[in-house]
Amino acid sequence: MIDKIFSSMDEAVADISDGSTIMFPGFGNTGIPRNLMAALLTQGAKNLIGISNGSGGRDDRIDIGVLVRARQFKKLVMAFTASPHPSRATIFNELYEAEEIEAELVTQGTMAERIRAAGAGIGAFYTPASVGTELAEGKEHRMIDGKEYVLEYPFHADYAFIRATRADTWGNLQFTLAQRNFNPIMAMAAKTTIVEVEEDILEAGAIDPDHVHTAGIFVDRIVKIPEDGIWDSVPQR
Amino acid sequence: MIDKIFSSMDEAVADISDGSTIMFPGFGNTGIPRNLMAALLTQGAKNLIGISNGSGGRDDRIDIGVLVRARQFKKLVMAFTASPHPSRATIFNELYEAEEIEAELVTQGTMAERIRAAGAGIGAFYTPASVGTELAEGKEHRMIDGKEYVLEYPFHADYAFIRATRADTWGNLQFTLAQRNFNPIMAMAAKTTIVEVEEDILEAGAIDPDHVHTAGIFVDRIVKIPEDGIWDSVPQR
Amino acid sequence: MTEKTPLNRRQMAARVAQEFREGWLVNLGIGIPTLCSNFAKEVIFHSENGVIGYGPQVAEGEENINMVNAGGQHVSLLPGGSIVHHADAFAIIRAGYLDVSVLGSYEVAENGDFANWKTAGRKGGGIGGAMDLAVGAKQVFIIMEHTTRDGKPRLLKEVALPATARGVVKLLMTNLGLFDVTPGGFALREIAPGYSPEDVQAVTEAELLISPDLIQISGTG
Amino acid sequence: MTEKTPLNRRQMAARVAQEFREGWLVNLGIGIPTLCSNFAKEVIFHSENGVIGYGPQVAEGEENINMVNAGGQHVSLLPGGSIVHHADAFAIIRAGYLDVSVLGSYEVAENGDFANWKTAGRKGGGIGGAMDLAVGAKQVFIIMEHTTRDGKPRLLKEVALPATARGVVKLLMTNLGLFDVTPGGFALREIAPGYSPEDVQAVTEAELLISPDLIQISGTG
Repeated sequence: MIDKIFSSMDEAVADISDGSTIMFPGFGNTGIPRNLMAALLTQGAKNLIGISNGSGGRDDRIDIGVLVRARQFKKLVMAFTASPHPSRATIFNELYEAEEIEAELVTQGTMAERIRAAGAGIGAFYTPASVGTELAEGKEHRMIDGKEYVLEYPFHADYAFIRATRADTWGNLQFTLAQRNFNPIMAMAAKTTIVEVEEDILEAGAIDPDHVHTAGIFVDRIVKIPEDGIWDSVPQR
Repeated sequence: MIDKIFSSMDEAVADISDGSTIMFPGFGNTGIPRNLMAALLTQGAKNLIGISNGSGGRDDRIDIGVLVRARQFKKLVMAFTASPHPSRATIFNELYEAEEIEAELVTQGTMAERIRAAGAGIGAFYTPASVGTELAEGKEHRMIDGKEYVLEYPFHADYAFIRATRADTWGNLQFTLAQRNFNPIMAMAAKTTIVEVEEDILEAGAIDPDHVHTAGIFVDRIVKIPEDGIWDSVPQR
Repeated sequence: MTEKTPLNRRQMAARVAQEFREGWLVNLGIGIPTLCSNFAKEVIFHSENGVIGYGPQVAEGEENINMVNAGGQHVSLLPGGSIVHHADAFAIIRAGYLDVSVLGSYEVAENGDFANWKTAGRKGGGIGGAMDLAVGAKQVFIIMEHTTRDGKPRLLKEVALPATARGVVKLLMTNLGLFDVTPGGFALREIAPGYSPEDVQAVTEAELLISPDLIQISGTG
Repeated sequence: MTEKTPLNRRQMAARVAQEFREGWLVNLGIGIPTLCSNFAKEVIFHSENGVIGYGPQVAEGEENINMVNAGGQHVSLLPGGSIVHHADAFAIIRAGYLDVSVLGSYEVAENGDFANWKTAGRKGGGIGGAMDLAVGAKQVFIIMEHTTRDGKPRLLKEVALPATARGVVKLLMTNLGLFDVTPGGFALREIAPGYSPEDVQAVTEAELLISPDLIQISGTG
């Protein structure tokens, strides 16, 4: 009997050890696994490596910024390591300026493709992005059909935290609109994929097989977000 | 006004010139663009390069085998260049033995990934498949994290023929179950993507945006399969 | 004689939007480029988060929490729109499906280099998807103020800040004019009301080519 | 004394299916491996065409034209099944999600090499997804007849035919026995009814290790 359901966020993140690499999806305040992040804050693992588009911390809501503030990260891999303006600096920016946290800056498409490569068993790939820039310095270059590319390697992870709208007991997932973003590719790339789900968990077969966004074989743990959990809302303008 | 609808299969393939590279999806008799193939047979372009899992021709139905028989191909790229038994040889096998058609043999996952790479703007990638075999001879090898990989390049194409269940006027597509197979990745990889559609073409917005399998931006031409067109059926056992 | 009137942000965006053709797939960067969506008709907007075919920003109270564009703005999805995941969103970019990427920048060089991700003297930078967009799109258009806040030129012989991509900028819109980036350098094609080519050259480090058909930009938008 | 009774195809498949554990993701190759699905409980079957979670072959007249497994057989999709495209189907394989790939073969060598895509003297070959499955799955099991039709050994010191992959076979099932492929070579763990280890060695080129716990295979299936 396939059963991936965990009874609480705390239980689902309990075994994460210091030094783990964790992927965090989310883009523009959608598709962020806020409940699992809150549980990880309580759980307290340290020296983590995080892979995430940004570093959060721009408002009061739970996101990767709270884990940065709690000094749980040794390093973040991101597409943004500076704030748009010094006036909008976040806790990450402060710690990074002070060299209290490490960071690897990656252009977003290369980040997405490196995550995808891990989930696809690809050893490395050539992308044209970043050629001629600081980010390509020291990387292997190659001309292919008259165009220059740099060699990039996959991002593997111990865990991926996922936020989905809907799941069944096999772990098949559906996302809503822009909530999808990094979720499907991170679910494929991590050794252990942990999902927080908005709706009640369905019986296997209740999701149309043609419309599964993430196949259950990529999913290891599923937790229903409790009523008093963290729900998304539109920020005040 | 976005309008990709063509009135006939013949019109949709009319401009295909001799020497073009064309991708043909289909696997186990599902998801095969039989109507576009029939039109290409009539149209008569020669010296084509075909990219296809197999070479068809195992029964009386229209598939890539009829184009092989009509000597329209210079070369096929495939995962099968020999029949399982000499007794089950197809027209392709006969022509290939007689050196009247060229072929490139590729393991199926590498074929799929090379198609995907073209549609993803990747210059080349390292795969572990075929290491230590004839197929890897002469290819660049690389050890990555203690595992050996070979370098493979994308398959680009001038055209992809696609078979879909459902389309809207923007070209958004849906497939049914195993019909999906190579269709979405070939639609992304080709310069011009031509689709035969089973159901009446829908207004833009009629397909749930969360459940589009191939985004309309990859699709150039759509043709409804006419009532007297070629419809799939289960072969007699 | 017309008073010197630099273009405002809306006017720059409106003028660039006139360059779009029906059916184009367009990606708009954060800032002034985003405003182009207010003026463009019959194009399809692509966003790095996998949203294809988004529409205008929606009114307060009407937002769908799960529907944002690359700037994090709550937008609508037009009929015919669809969603892909982040890797496919960038597959679209790298594979050359974007007809144009419109980006903001700090500096543009006469050879088409531009620099928009890292400012001087600060640790780290904000790339987002800019390096992918810059090399993947069929054309890169830049919209930016002609000079820095303290009046220093941004149209340079060579970029001084770390480059985002090399040799890719095709069209440049500033508050003083519209420039084609040609093999010979910046070619001033249209100019802001009241300005002379000499006025523009005076605040430009690179040497400008002046189009023989130079016209004044109409202040639409 | 028991009569020498080589296993039939169903018995070989049934014995291999006993090795599967609950919840495993399993890919079955064409031929005898396909028969494992008749005996396996509580595993998930993966097919190269992107079908995840398929079930038994369906009765004539009940077929869905769009539902086939990698062998082209019309099968059902079990509740909880799902579909991915061909590139993702092989992403699953290469990324190590398959617990086991069960394949047919012409030859297996004592170092775990096997050859199943090209026969001697014929132009071309039929690989399908075998090379991807062989290097990607956590384990490779082979099911094949112990000898060729004219009685030549197929358990070899080195493969003579072009290899499909090197050093990957972990378990080998033939009509004469079940073998672990160990660093020391083929280790006969279970044997067909009526056969002695010497009988099996006599039709095997490689030198066999005989398990101290050697047992007779029960003729289930």
